Amino acid sequence: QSGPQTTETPTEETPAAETAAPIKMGYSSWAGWWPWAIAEQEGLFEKHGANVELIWFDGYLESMQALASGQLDANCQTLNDTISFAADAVNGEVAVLVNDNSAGNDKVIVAAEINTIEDLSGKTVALEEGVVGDFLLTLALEDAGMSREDVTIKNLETGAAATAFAAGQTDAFAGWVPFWETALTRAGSKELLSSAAYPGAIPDLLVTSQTLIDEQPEQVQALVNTWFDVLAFMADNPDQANAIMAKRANVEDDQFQKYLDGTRFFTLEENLEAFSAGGEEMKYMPYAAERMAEFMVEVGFIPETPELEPILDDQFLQTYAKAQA
Amino acid sequence: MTTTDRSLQPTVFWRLAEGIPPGLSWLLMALSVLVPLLAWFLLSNAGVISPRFLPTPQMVVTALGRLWQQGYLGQDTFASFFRVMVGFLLAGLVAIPVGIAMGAFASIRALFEPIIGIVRYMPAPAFIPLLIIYLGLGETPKVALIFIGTVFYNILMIMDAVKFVPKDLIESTYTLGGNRRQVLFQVIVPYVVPNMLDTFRINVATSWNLVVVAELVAAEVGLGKRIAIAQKFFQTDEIFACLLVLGVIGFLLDLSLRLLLQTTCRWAID
Amino acid sequence: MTTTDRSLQPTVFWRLAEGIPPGLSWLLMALSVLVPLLAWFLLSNAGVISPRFLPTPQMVVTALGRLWQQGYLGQDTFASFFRVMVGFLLAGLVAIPVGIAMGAFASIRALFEPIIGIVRYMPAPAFIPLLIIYLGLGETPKVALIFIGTVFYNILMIMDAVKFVPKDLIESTYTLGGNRRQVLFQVIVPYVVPNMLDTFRINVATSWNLVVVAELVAAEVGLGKRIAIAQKFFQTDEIFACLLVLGVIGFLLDLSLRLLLQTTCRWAID
Amino acid sequence: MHLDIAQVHKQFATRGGPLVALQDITMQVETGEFVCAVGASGSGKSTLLRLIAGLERPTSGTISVDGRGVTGPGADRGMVFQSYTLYPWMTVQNNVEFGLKLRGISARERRQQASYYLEMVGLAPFARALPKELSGGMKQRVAIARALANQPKILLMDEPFGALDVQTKETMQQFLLELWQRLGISILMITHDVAEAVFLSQRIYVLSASPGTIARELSIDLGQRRDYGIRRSSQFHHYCEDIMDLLRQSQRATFGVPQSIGP
Amino acid sequence: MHLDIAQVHKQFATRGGPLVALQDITMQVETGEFVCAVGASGSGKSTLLRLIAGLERPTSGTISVDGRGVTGPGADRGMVFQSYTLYPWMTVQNNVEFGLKLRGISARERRQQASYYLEMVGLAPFARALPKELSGGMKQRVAIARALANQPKILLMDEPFGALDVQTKETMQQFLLELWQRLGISILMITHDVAEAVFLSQRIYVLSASPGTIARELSIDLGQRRDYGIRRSSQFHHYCEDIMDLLRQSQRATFGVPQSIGP
Ligand SMILES: Nc1ncnc2c1ncn2[C@@H]1O[C@H](COP(=O)(O)OP(=O)(O)OP(=O)(O)O)[C@@H](O)[C@H]1O
Ligand SMILES: Nc1ncnc2c1ncn2[C@@H]1O[C@H](COP(=O)(O)OP(=O)(O)OP(=O)(O)O)[C@@H](O)[C@H]1O
Ligand SMILES: O=C([O-])O
Ligand SMILES: [Mg+2]
Ligand SMILES: [Mg+2]
Repeated sequence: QSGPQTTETPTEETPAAETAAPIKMGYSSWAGWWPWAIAEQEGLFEKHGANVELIWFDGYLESMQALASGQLDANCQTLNDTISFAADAVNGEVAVLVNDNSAGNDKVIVAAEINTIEDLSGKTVALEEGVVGDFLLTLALEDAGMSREDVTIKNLETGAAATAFAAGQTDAFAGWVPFWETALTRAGSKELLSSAAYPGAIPDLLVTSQTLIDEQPEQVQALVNTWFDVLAFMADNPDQANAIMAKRANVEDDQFQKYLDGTRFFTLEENLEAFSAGGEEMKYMPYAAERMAEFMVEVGFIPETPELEPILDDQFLQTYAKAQA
Repeated sequence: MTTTDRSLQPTVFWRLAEGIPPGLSWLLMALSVLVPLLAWFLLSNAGVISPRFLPTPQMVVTALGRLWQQGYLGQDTFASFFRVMVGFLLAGLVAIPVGIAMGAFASIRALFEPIIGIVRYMPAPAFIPLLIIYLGLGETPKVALIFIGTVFYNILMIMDAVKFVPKDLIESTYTLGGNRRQVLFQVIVPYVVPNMLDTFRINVATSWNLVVVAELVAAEVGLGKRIAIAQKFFQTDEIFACLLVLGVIGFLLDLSLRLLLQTTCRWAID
Repeated sequence: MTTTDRSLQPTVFWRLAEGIPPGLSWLLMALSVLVPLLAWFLLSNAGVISPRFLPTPQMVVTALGRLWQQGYLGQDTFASFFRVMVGFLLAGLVAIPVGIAMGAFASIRALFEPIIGIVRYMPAPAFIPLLIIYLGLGETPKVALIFIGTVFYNILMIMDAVKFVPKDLIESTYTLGGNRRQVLFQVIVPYVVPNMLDTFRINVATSWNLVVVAELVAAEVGLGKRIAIAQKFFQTDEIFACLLVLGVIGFLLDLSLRLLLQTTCRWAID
Repeated sequence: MHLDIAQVHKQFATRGGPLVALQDITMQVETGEFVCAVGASGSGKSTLLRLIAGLERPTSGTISVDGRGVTGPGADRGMVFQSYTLYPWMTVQNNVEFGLKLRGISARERRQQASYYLEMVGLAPFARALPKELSGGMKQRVAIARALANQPKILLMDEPFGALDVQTKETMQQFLLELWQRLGISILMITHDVAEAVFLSQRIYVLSASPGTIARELSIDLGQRRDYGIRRSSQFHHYCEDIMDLLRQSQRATFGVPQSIGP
Repeated sequence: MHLDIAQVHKQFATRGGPLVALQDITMQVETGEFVCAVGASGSGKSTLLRLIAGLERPTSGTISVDGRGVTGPGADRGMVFQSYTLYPWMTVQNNVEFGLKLRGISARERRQQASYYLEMVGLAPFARALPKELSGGMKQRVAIARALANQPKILLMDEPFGALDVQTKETMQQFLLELWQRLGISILMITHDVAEAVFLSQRIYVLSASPGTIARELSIDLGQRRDYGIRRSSQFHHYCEDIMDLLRQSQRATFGVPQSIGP
């Protein structure tokens, strides 16, 4: 892994950023990623010299494909999904920042007659195969001594999955905010479990291509710097921030706060800790990555575990930390 | 003795292969739209089906108003319309020369028909991943999808139209001193203009079918995108609203192409 | 003095509105498929484009073999074929009576044409959320999508065919003592059979276009589903493999419908 | 058989207002008669035949066959059109059988009847051919056999040989004449071809156009047995030229101002 | 002008093997001559005209106009088809101008020329009408004007009046005859209608079928100025019946075994 190639201060304007084509960064509907809309709206990218074209995806899957095929330089995605795509991505995929951990925003919603994980046996579950909801459900099933084979998976795009459950077409739904909100509109439905029970299991990341890191490291740095400024803005102007995010997420302002409650935004310190090889706990991403890769191979999403070491890179966090110090 | 007691047409309604009075025709055409609307109104307001599954017409109108006020309706319609038009125009620009050449020259036909016959069956939506890879995420892949989805139909239908140009008309032109180039451009091409317009009228519906799929690719605005969002949040009222807008646009498009045909090709309509 | 020095056909290739020798025709038809294959082979093997973006034919054949060995190819093809066939057959079963009735009775036409004209423009994929809500996640919504996507085209094209039944033929039947029922079922219906087969041949391609979208709805198997998976993990070789299979199936379907027409409606082909 | 047409008017509603196609038509055809109607294009000949066939209804006046008013088409009035109206998907045999089938006659009887008439028109060897394999003359012979198989009271023919070439036409005329003499049926035929009308018929109605009225009724007296030879007779040419003169008169009246024209 | 056809053979390749359409045809047309060719259907009449027009090439033999071999179609040989071959999207005026336009004549001159010939065929008032607004006879007059506007050396006509009704046909024949006498052009016309051929032409080639050969060449001597009256003359009928007999002979030889038939 190449070391840091820039010693510029994070906030300095870089002339290259002015003239070069903007880097393309994708994001999709997840509470931990909505804040990027603030950066765009409030000019925080420009402020930090990030020359970014922010592209919103209605389909999370499409955003990951776009990164893998080189159409994006950066994208917001989870750790397990990054592992799925890493091996095939044309320009490589590297996580450079943890935005947040899911702390309840990923849920399994079930129909009235289901009360325990065991009750799910033989039931139908609507979810988007291979993405976080699926992972959360699998973790829960394994904890209960069951496996994915014990339920019938109905593979749908997450929004459609929620609708299908709400319309009474399946017995359960697994997915993230705000879609479980749709699922819960079904009479008698309830939350069976959430990501709050699995701290560290679902880290939400900023992932860039290796090429971007190699060719425009200063832009990656600028993205990381911008993020922390966004967090600061949210702390200082909560109402304004919420309004921007609610509009982006297409949810009502008054509904909004509870989504944020299920999201634990990561501080710089938490970021550094997550990237470190601390031990055999899910909160350390190198370990979590191994567990997830096992899961992915087991359920057949990927043929073999990719090389995991290159997909985590905390150099930009380190640089930011140094600049802060 | 009169001749009208028992006749060929016992009822006006069931006249076989014959016209009906214009008055009845207009009445039935109005019923055609009004009866389904009424059925929808009654069914959705009866309280039997949850309005989440079947919104009432009132809810759909409200949703339309909301989308309009939020400024979505205008920009979505415009965006989708733009994509359909660009994709379809490009498909037309390619299909006209290729279709005419295939219709006119047996050699060109032999050269293109087999490969088009195969590619035509490859579903346009299946090209999405490839389009993203090659063309990125902007308007290009969306337009390209619409292009792919309609160009082959256009080509084959224009080719068929050219095959029906009367041979006598072509040979007349030779005997008037025309060369093959003149026959192609001054006889065959004008002859098939009405058929081309009709082809386009039929196939533009396919373009609208595809714009919804195309807008799954990183679209910011568009009716398809709006439907996708409504679907995610189970807002059946907005889905219905968008479908209604699509239906009306299509109908108007159909009408204007018919009108265009009638005004520009007066010679072709009896 | 001979008459052959300079003639109407300076080249065989550019003969306008005339046939070409069968030998040349077969050669060109072979080139039609072989040239694109060769171009693909050369381009993909030149090492200019990453095989991720453009897999080589060898890779695609390998992928085909792999899919076959894993047992996917057979079951996916069967599943998609089944969906297309059921959806399309249902569309045919509805379109035949409705299309014939609309063609034969001006009243029925007035009653159905406006609503069909509007609904036809509503993109079938936009109905997916509604289909999931009403029909669940099994085979029904997938088949229904294909049905919706083709039934209106079938109806309108069959209706048009009926309008072309010669009036003299219908009146002849009356003067032979036939009543309207007999005219409808024993004259109009058999007369339009070849047109119906042709309509189906054209529209079955649309069904294959939709099966890919339909299989986004909780499909376990199917070529569309296979493409979606390959797309997910960026396996262009498998996408190409599936597209190839779809193209070949379509081509064979086209051929068999042409053959069916030729064997069952010998009277309609010259 | 007695076909009686009394004071028939026929008016069509067109875009340009009502169009009088036939005005005050009174005519008869008796059992075993061969009657022709000639007239310029647009003089309402086809309309007249369609009224008798029951395919249209008169605006006023009455049409009756053996005293029973015509209220619609029926198998008692066979019709042969100028366009070849064979069912293209049926064999020649099935075409001829079709009228019988429509009327519920058993398959066995149908086959017998049809074979009889196919034999009569000289097409027995082509019983299993499809219409598209026949020449124009052969197609019309099948159409005639099909109409005859129904054993109609009267055979209505609307320019049945208009699309045939002169030689085939002659052969068909001879054929029709023989058939008529043999079967003793009544025929009302419409034609443009004056020589044809004179050659075939016993009586001719000459129609003039705009609106269609009967300009003249002539009896043709050329003896019972006719063949090509008769065409060389001066009497034959006399009839022809008389009728042509009548037609020229009505033609000249309207020529130069053709209907439905606008620059 | 001298049209010379020498020992022309024409053979078509068909599914059922080679088909000899014309065999050993030798004929001439001189300046100002009006020549007709008559013959049964399938005797190769149209094929002959297409060879002269340059739309087909002979299998062997030569065709030349003023000593120059025919190698393809050209404006020196105008042609009128039986089917109405007007360009449906052009006005009558533009139809007549079209040959001149193809040859690059200036718009002004085109307009003049076309107007002259439209006047000649009596259709000046319809210059701005579309073909669909014309009757059949008017359409053919436009087609003739269009061919004449090119000032061809010879006018080739393939049953130009075959689709017209008898009255219109007569008017057109009279019209064509006057045109020919006035312009002194050469005409080679094909027809089924023997009376038409006798009425119009100075010389007639009678073709017999299978394969198409020239059965007889006749000179028609009915004087210079012809009108309807001539049709009443016994000389006229004599010519007609002679030709009919010839045709009947060749017809009878093939009748009952029509070509391209299989049950
Ligand atoms: N269904 C109809 N509606 C309106 N007008 C009609 C209809 N049928 C016939 N006509 C008009 O009635 C007149 C007589 O038509 P008809 O076809 O009977 O003439 P015809 O003598 O048979 O002519 P032709 O010799 O050309 O066949 C024409 O002016 C025609 O346009
Ligand atoms: N392009 C062709 N290919 C094969 N056979 C042909 C072709 N053109 C004409 N023939 C055959 O040549 C013969 C003569 O045809 P042609 O059209 O010249 O006859 P015709 O005398 O004009 O007949 P008609 O009076 O019916 O117009 C026919 O047997 C016809 O089938
Ligand atoms: O994207 C997550 O659901 O964390
Ligand atoms: Mg008529
Ligand atoms: Mg001919």
